[in-house]
Amino acid sequence: MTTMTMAAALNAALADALAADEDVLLIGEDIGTLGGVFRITDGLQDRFGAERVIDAPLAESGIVGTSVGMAYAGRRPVCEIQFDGFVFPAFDQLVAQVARLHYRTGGRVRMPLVIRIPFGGGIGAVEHHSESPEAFFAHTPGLRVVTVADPQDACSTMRAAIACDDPVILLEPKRRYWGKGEVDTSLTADLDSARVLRRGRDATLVAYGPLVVTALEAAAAAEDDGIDLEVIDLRSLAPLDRDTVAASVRRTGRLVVAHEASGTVSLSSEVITCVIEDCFEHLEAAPERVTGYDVPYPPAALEDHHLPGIDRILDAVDRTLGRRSSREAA
Amino acid sequence: MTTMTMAAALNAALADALAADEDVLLIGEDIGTLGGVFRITDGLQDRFGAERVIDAPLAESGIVGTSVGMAYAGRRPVCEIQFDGFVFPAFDQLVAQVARLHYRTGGRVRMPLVIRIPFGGGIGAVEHHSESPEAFFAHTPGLRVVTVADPQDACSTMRAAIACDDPVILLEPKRRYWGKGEVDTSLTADLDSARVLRRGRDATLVAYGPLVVTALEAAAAAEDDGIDLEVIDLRSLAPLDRDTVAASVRRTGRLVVAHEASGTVSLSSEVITCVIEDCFEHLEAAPERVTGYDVPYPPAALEDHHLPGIDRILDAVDRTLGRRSSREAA
Amino acid sequence: MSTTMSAGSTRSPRDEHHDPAPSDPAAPRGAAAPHPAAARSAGPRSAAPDPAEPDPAPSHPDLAGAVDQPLQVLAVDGTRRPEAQLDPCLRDVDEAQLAALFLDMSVIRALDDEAVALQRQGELGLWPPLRGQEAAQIGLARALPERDFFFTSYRENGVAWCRGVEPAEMLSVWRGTTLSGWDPFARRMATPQVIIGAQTHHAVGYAMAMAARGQEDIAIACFGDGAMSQGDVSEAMVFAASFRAPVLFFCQNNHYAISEPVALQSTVPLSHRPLGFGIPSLRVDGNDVLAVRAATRLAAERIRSGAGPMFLEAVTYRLGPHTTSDDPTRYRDETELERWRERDPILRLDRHLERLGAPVAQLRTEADERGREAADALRDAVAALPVPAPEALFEHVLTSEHPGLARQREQLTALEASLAPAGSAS
Amino acid sequence: MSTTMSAGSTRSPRDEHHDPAPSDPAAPRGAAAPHPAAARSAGPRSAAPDPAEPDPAPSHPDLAGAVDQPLQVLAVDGTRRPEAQLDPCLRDVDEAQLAALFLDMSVIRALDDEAVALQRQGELGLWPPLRGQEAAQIGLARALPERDFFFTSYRENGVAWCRGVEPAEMLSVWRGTTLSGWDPFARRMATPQVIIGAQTHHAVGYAMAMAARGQEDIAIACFGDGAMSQGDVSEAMVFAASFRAPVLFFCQNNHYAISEPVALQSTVPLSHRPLGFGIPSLRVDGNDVLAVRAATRLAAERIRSGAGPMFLEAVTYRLGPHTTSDDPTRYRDETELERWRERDPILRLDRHLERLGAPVAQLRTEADERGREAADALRDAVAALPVPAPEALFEHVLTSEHPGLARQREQLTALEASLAPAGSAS
Ligand SMILES: Cc1ncc(C[n+]2csc(CCOP(=O)(O)OP(=O)(O)O)c2C)c(N)n1
Ligand SMILES: Cc1ncc(C[n+]2csc(CCOP(=O)(O)OP(=O)(O)O)c2C)c(N)n1
Ligand SMILES: [Mg+2]
Ligand SMILES: [Mg+2]
Repeated sequence: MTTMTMAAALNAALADALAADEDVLLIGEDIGTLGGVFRITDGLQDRFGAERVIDAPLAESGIVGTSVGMAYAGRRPVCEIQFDGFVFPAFDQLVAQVARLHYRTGGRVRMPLVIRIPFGGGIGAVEHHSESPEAFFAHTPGLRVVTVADPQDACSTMRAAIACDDPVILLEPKRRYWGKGEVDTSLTADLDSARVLRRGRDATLVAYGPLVVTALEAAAAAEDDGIDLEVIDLRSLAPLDRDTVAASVRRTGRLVVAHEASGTVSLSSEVITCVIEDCFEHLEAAPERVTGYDVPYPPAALEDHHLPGIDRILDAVDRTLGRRSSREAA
Repeated sequence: MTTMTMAAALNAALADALAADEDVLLIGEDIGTLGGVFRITDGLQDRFGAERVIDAPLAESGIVGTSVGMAYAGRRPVCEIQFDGFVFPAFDQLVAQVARLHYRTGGRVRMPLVIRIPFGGGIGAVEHHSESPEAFFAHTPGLRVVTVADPQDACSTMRAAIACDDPVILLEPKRRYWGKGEVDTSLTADLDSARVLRRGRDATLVAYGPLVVTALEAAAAAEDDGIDLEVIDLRSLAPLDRDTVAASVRRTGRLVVAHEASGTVSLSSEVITCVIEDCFEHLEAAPERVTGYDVPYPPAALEDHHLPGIDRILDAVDRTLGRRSSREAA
Repeated sequence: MSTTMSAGSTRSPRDEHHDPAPSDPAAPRGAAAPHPAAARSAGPRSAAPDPAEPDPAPSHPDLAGAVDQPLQVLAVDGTRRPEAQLDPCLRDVDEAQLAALFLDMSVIRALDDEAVALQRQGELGLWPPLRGQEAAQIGLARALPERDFFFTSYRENGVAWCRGVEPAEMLSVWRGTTLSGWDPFARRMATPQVIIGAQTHHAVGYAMAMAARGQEDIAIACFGDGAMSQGDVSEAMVFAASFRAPVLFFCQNNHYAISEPVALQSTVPLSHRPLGFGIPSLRVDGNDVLAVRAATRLAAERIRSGAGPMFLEAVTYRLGPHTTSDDPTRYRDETELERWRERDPILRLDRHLERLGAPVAQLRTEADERGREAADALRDAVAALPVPAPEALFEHVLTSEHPGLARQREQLTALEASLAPAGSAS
Repeated sequence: MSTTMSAGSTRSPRDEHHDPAPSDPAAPRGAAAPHPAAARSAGPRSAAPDPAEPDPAPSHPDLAGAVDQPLQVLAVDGTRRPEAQLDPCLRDVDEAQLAALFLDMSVIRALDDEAVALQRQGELGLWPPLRGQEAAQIGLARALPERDFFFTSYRENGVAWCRGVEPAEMLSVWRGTTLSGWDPFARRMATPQVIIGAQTHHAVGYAMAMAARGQEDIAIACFGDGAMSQGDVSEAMVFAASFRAPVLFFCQNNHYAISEPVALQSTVPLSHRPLGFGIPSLRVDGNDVLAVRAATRLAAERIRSGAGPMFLEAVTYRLGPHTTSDDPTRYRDETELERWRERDPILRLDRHLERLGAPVAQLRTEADERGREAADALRDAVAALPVPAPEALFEHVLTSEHPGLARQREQLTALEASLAPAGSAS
């Protein structure tokens, strides 16, 4: 166990995977000489060479499409998309190729790709650098969509993602890259399960990625108000661990789901619908979602208003508990 | 009023728009000389010339991106994407440009594009020719996403979409192109509203696009069983007319949502979540969704099993009504 | 891949701009002026070497480049013409070889015709005929060893034939019983790609992986003239050039992308495109099976030597419709068609054999017989293609089944069971 | 556009492959061998005419093409060199013109420096400096009439300056108070595009619309060397060539895409790329303001005459970091930088003015003063940039507000009101 940042934990996991398996390779823009704009791949090209840590031409479709061909040849490419907003040029290769080749070929071709995407806002960036594109991928059968929340989780999940024979969209919450924690780099996560991070009685608060920290803070604040929140980190957005969520809601009877992405046709719509399907009769109040608004990601000056913070989450908790809330005030 | 197919109704609406406004133009693959692979643009290049009805090089990003530039210059491009599965190469231009330019520029630049996409399955086609990509677009703020269901609706909605100053993704249910109906080509639809197509007491059945016909057939079949279904055609998937749905559910207490797209993070998740938010206390049973399974679109031999048909819809209706259903049997 | 729903009036075809007929003494020549880039064809060096690469590609003395007038070995009338660049690659061609190529082309045409017939009879949903492109596909595939890996589009059934794919396996996708007709690894050929151009990236990545392992296998990306406009194809050339990937880009310019003439995709010959990406290119008469075979060998040898990617444009013509749903009379006329029927690749080899004094009549008979047998066998095999069970819907979405999908599978099974005697879903 | 989070060890830079220094007597030459395509530069005709177009582009006698050695008018030491192609476009250049260009370049550099300082002081989130690219941008923008429309990337503040954009308007996006700093129609320049290459399509579409209306306006697509790899840029060339769109593709090859050297994007000079799309191309010394200005005029005149698109590669160098978050010491070394500092575009014009005997000292003083004034004014204007109200979040998503969004806006307002005295959202 060492204390490290999430960035260092990811770097360690990548280094271990490169060392352990010759077929693993990294490919992306500026990941070699520069070590990536977030330095997640720092030092890896020096250590493993330019054929294992590949600076790619500036073309995301090419990065993903080339990796598909490498996977045909038995390799396990880990692609870096520099920022969330730059994944869309690769969208066709992701949804029409990566997600389908296993299905298309009746299981003959495997696509053990990892697509690393630094995602989410809160860093005061310019346009296209703060997106949360997870809903697009979670709607696409054939992809695993996984988020990480803290350094240990990041390291263990990266190991699991690279080991997995399915394509994994791995969403890294960029504003948490520099947060620190104890990390045992030998652990491997279970890609299928949500994590209950805090037990509680009064309501279930579901979050993932960058908002896990926020959710835990909100739960701590609620405690001062005498509200006992259960906090679940969803982790895998597809497939969804609906059982863990349903088991919790069966006990609490109340649900709040929070994420940065816009709410319409989103992960929160899905989680709420799953809960409705799984334990409608246990619900004591309408579930609530706390999300980015249905607007394009705004300029940095407005992002604090756009992103769900503790206040908005607690406001929603109040509503599910039937307390007076600002929404009724509206 | 004339009897015509949906294809002819769309053709008529396009012709009228081209005749009425010099700035309207059509662009797409094979839409000129050939008249489109579905003949929706048949005869229009002859009538309006190759600068108004443009055969584009084989590149969807180019078709949409070029149209963005034309819109800067005040034109109103109507793009044809040949089949649903070919929209993904244009995804970046759609979500990062078309959807955002109005917002990005503080309202200075308008993007009055219509992106026509023949969508959905049921025609026995090969891969990528039967997709239902609406969830991707409905999740993207800045786009209108509109479906049509019958010839009159298709004609009126096309007129409204071209007249609208927002970008409109117009989804045409290809398996209904050859269905006939009475059409008054002078009517213009309201892009914001769902349509209640059938009044009923026992449950609300929500559908759109190709499944509207199926939903009406299901309602007719249910009637024989003594079940009185209200059928709503959602029409606009974004923004969603949640008020019309909520008003119906307040009366019926029960909801079934059907579409061809996979269910996870889909329009049905969204409609159900909206209903939960709007009238949780009026629900007498958990809402149900009847959708394509969470699999890539399968080979034609399996599509009848994949697509929601009358039986699956009625099975879901039974469940909301607390009748014995096959699901309980499982 | 697209369905066209109704027949209609004949349009006057747009001009065929820049594809002068492969030098055919009878046919009128297109444009006489050579393209400026043709200047580079003259010199005895590779078409587009990099002047400043630290480790330049070995300059192959036999690769002079040809990007305007397509290289040709067999004239339309069947005479063999000397071709300095290609002749060295044809030394091994004897009458037996020619007969084998003739049979390959004839049998794949018979199978193609049978597939069209099966579609007309409702046995297939759709079929994309390759008639007219036999020489391009057979010349390509017969020039390469088995270890090389193909990433193709949907029309390359001639390539599949050479790879030993069962004809019924070729048709199963079009019958709709599966999404992939064969095992890509067993045949060393990926199954058809419907998204135009997407497979070019896959070929480049595969080639890079082979090179990284020190293997000599090359990858072949097959695509059409229309595909040249897709961003993916350009990006694939960027990656291939930068990483010196051992990949052969093989473009069958059959003059149309559905209804769109190639002039809409490029105002200059397609073979010019790769040069600007630093990839040498050859333009070859795609209806001349010997020229295609020789050019492929030349290119493959160069690629295998470590010189990086290469590009071949095979100038050919789709004699049939785009697919069985298409009505080509809407966009091209009989005169054009007639001109290309005269350049039919099988007819050309037939004439050549005749000139050589080979026993052509006998060969024709053999070709007919083999074709008929193959077609009959195909008809039976197609009828026998298994229809997948409904549960197959849920297989291979991921490498393991997740609970959500298991639940959906159970729902479907229960529903089917409950309906079993009564009927099926609408 | 990307943030780099920590400083680190210096890497040895990769070789700069194929960009020989603009002919600089002092600097060592890169590759001596001319590219084969250079053969086409010799003849007195347009760089890539279409041999078979029915209505061929008028062949401009003054466009000889130059795709390897960049065209240059001012040598590094400031001497004026004869350049047969460009000289006719420079006849109107007098001392006053030169002084104006000098002031433009100097003031935009002062503004750029001030923006860097403001970022360091926390007034901006990020800034992409243009230092080193002043000649490319000013030479381009000053050669074109106001009616022409620019679609640029994020680094073209020199162009914005020429278009009368207020400096604070340039910075507002980087301060995060808005997503667009100015009215694109008022300035005839679209606001910065962050998605690499996306704007090239927009330029082509705009140009097509102008041509369809019979207007003589042209569109200019500005992008970098890295952008050349994006599929969109290739597709834009396809559309431009097919539709003969009146568009100028202007590539500033500043040798890097963040840390990636241009050799990773192309193994041959970027100016070769458009030739394969049928688009004539010129390679010009991008640190020579006169050469850029002349080449732009030449190109614009040709485009405006209806000859279709053209491409200019301006070979230049980014002297600063990619953005203020970048640490270029990780990927390039001092020697390379020193070589390019010697080719500084402002220094070059300064030397030229000196050789001409112009009152340079006076001009330098004027440039300093104007620069300082502009920088001071910018500092004040940035501090005064309005912070949008929270409700602005919901404006202009569509052209009219829909009920769902109105509801969200009301929720936010209510929440803010309820929290008003206590604090704000985390
Ligand atoms: C991305 C994409 N866009 C559009 C289509 C529809 N489509 C199928 S085939 C075709 C024409 C392809 O032309 P070409 O590349 O010349 O190949 P050919 O059919 O002539 O063999 C088109 C437009 C597609 N399959 N994929
Ligand atoms: C689609 C996309 N991918 C990646 C990025 C991240 N990115 C921002 S600038 C840049 C390099 C651009 O290089 P170039 O085109 O040479 O322009 P320059 O910055 O040198 O002016 C990259 C990779 C982006 N903005 N958009
Ligand atoms: Mg073709
Ligand atoms: Mg650059």
